[in-house]
Amino acid sequence: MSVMAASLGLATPALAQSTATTVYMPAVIELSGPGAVSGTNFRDGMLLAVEEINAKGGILGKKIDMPLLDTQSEAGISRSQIQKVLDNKPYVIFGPVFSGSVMVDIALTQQAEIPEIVGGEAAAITQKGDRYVFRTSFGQQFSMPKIANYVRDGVKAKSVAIVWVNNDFGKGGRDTFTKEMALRNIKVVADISTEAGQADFSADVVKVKAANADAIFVYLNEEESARFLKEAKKQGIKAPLIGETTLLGQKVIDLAGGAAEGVRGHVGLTVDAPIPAVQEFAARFKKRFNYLCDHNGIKGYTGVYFVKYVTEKMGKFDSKLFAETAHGLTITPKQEPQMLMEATWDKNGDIDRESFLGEVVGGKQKIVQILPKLGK
Amino acid sequence: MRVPMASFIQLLVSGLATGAIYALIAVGFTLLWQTSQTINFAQGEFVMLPAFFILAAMNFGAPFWLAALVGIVLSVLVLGVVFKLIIVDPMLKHGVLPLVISTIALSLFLKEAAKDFYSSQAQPFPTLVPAVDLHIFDAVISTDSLAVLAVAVATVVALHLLLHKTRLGRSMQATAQNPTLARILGIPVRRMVLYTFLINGVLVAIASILISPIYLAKFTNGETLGMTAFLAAIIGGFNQVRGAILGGVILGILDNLSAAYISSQYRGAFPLLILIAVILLRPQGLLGRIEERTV
Amino acid sequence: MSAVLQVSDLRKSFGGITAVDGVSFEVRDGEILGIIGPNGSGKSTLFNCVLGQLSPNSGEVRVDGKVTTGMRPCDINRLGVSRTFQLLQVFPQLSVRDNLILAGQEHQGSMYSRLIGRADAGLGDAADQMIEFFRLSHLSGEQAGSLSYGQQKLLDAAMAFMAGPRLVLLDEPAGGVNLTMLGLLRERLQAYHAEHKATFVVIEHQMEFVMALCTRVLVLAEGRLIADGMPADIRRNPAVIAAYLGHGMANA
Amino acid sequence: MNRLGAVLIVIVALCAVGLPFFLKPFGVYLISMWVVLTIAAIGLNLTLGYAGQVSLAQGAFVGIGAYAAALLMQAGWPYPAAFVSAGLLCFAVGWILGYPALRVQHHYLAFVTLAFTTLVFLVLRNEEWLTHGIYGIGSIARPTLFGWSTNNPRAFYFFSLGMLTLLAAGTWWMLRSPWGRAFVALRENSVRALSLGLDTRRYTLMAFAIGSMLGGLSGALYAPLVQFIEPNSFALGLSFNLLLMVIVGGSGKFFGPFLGALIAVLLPEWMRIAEGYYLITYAALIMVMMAFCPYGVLGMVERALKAAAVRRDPPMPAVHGEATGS
Repeated sequence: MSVMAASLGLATPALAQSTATTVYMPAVIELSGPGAVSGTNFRDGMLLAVEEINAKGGILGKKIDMPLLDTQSEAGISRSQIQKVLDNKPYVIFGPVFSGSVMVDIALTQQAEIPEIVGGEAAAITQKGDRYVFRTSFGQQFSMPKIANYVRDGVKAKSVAIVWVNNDFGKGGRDTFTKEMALRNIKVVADISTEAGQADFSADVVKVKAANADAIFVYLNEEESARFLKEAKKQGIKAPLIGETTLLGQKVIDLAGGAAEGVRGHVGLTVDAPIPAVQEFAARFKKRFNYLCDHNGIKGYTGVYFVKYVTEKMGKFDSKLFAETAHGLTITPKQEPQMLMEATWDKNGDIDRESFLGEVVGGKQKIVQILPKLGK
Repeated sequence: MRVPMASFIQLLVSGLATGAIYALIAVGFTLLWQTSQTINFAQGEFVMLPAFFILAAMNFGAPFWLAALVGIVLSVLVLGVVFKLIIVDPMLKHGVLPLVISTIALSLFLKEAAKDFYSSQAQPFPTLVPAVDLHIFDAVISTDSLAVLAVAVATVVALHLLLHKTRLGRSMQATAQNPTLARILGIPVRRMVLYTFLINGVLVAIASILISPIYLAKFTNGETLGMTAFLAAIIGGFNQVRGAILGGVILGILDNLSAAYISSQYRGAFPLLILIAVILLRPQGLLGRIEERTV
Repeated sequence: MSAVLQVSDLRKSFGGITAVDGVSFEVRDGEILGIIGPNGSGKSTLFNCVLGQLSPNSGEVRVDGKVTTGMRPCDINRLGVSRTFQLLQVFPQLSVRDNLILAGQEHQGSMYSRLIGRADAGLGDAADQMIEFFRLSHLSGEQAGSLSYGQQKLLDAAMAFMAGPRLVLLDEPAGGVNLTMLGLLRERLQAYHAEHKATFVVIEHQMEFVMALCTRVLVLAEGRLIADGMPADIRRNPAVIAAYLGHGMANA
Repeated sequence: MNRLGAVLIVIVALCAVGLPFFLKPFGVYLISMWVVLTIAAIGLNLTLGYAGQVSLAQGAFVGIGAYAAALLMQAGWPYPAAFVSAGLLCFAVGWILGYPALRVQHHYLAFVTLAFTTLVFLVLRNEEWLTHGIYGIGSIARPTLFGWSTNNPRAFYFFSLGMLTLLAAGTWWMLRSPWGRAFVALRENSVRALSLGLDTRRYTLMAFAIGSMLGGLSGALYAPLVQFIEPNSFALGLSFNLLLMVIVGGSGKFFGPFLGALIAVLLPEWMRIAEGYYLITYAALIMVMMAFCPYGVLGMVERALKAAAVRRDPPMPAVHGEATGS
């Protein structure tokens, strides 16, 4: 019977486990389906880190064994894959990036007391008192206040139009942002949902125009951001276009051509940060995978080094202890250069970093101001 | 929120441009259906792929025009000939459903192939003409969307002439409408069917060249495109080339108008509602003819 | 003798063409009425109107005095009127036995009682008898689709009888059936008629068949009734011969 | 055939019961997914395979069922009540969706149902007040029935398996009753069926309603299995996948859906040995399978057996041995 179980491919392969010389740190991420762009960035970031670390002899002398499991951007499948790796007693688990999938999986990892280093940014992830989930980037409840302050103080807007992509990423950002606007009593005069993979933004831009708000907050994925910017330029939108990380990314700038000029906003994590370490990383990444990595690449990369640092700090592989150690921990570039920037994990597993206010000038992202960590 | 009627023209024109591309794809879709009862659920991926052929060719240093040519040829071979011989032919005699399953699988196959063997990242794609914004009334129309419109219309007209004014075209139509009779009339039915697949190959390649500058070449492009073209084909008339064109244009414009004046959250719903209405009230589609052949 | 079927002034036209043009006739209890006429004279259309497959433009159909015009075919069938079609129509994937049970089951109890009731709706024996009666016993379990054409024709007819109908309309039962089979078919139909005192209306081209089977014959031409009489008289009727000139009368 | 079939069924049943004791939670989760999807596939096989009504809406019904169950449980209903209501709701909606089938058939019907599926997705995503929108519904509890908690994977598997057995048995009973015959008649020749007194309208609507109800019940199990539902899970992809299960397994064959679901659930997992290329390989395999057995695996097996039987004892020549085709 057990033979049959194996032959049915139901029994999980035994070789995938921590051994004397390797540590099993699987990654369950979006490698196909709508999430594939973020997923591959995240993956390549991790791979780069793993290669570097293993080349230097691994963590505490153990090489990292990181199988990649695709979730097809599907919550149900993501759950099955998490279950699969949990059966093999992983040290920690990386991913997923889609918040929906994260929400399914953290229930399991918490039960199994295995730390999960996620890429999801939805606020809810860290608001469940889960002791085993750790972010690699700002949750929307951290990034949106920053951008909201900027809209109030930087742009001095009294009214704002929101253009968002109707998936869990876009909706989450939109909801949090709307809340922050209310707190600063800035009127949301247009609230425009767009579809992922939408080609023609003329209708949306027309609406934005009609609303004539003091500022326009654009929260879309990369290609859609680019298409929107093109259309906005075409129809001569005058109001400042404000974005969060994606909108100011080099990818969008390249795709949108001239249309991204003058776009402003908050940048959580960016390869364009005025920090040598980050730019060296970006160069290494480009050299290795020959494409320009986005913030998900940095998330994956620093995520692995985060695990490395914590483990070496503990001096042993202990998933439970990992969770305890990592909460409230601050890692400075001095302690671990490849963390790229100083980062702190609070008691919920939320990450706090410096972030930036940027502007697109001459086809490049120019950082105009560095925002301190919230903790300071 | 009120949207000024002045923007109406704006929406109309850009809707027209997008609709024209939908039309191209829908036409190919109906051609396959007419001649071989193939419901090609991979049609969207057929449009996604040629862009990557072209980019690949350009990576080998080919100039755009040459690369485009290569792209068209490749898509005629791969998406026309190979598709017909390897996937459609073996299954024709087994009815519609097995083939439907195959084309669904094929769409997954092509998506994954583009992702794994080229890139998961969206790729910039050269435009046919430099984008210059022209101001007409209150509307701003960029030259590239005009170019898109022009090429699409030209293609459709050419196709129309081919189908109605040439002997070849008439035999193809005969094949489409009544293969048995066509065979009796001595028309080489099998070759005619093959031709429609070749034509589809050309159409999707052109559509790909037109839409990739806007969409950017990305492996997921087919998903929305395919479905929209599919709806366009049915709304316009599943078995009429003219109908497919009408359907495409309707959807392009409808999408913009509904998003601007009714609801952007439900912009995707209107084509579906129209589809249901059309099928229930006029199953053969707006311009379609009643099918004498049940499938 | 009361009338089982009364058709009065029935009209049906498709677009411009009038297929049935004011036809009236009666079918008396227990008779075998033949309806003949050249192709396109409206015979099948007449059937379809009588049985509700088509709704006539005007006119009225009564079964046992009850108006059935406007009723759905299934309801008319439940009144005890069954039919066969010009083109052979059995259910190829069902076994011969299941074809027959199907033909009877809808007359047993209500839809829902059938759901919880027996698999054969209590028609197993009846079906077997019918199979025996039409000499198909050796094929009882075979898929109907695997039978020879003639055997399927027998089955087709048998299905029409399965519900013990009061009136059976047979649309070219002999069509395309070869001679050996024809004999059996006719002999069986007569036997059934004798046994069950059922009433038949038969559309047929096969003159021999009609003449041998029917007790009375109607002749349709261009949607109109042009003759009504004993088979023997019909043959001699000049109007009929005129209508048939160049038509199948040759084989009579 | 029948003896062979019976033996096979017993063996499979034994495996279904014994297997989970040899599996880790992951394996148990997979076969639970198989069980749950099989129920939906049985429903589609009824509508499509037996009654011949092409439907691309089965995935939507799984969704409606899942959401109905999850929301009712959140509203404090006991699971059994939520489960039943989910089924009834889908029965009603399926009945309504059946009406188009009275007007159009074949591919046109497929298109209508396809549109329906996408509309359902849009409603699930946009009507946040009811469905929690794009975020989906999380931490759905596994039911406790008469003090028996199905929280551990194996327990829930057996619960689902029980449900499958129950529903499959019910379906089997219906198909062997006169209704089964009527559905096939509907598929093969509705005009003739009508002339034999079949109320084809009622049967068509029934085929849709019951098929959809099974979809809904499968959804009502899906929700507590995954413990999280979101609109995307029930978009067109699932309907396509269920169609694939029915066709690949063997449309119109009672055990087709069981096999089809098994293939659709396990094959991608097996393919994962191909690592990055596993989806390509999977897609390719499906195309090959369709090319070589377009009637599904069971369809092929049946043909093979028939051929073998013919070789063993060729059918006696028809007594009235003639055949004049017309």
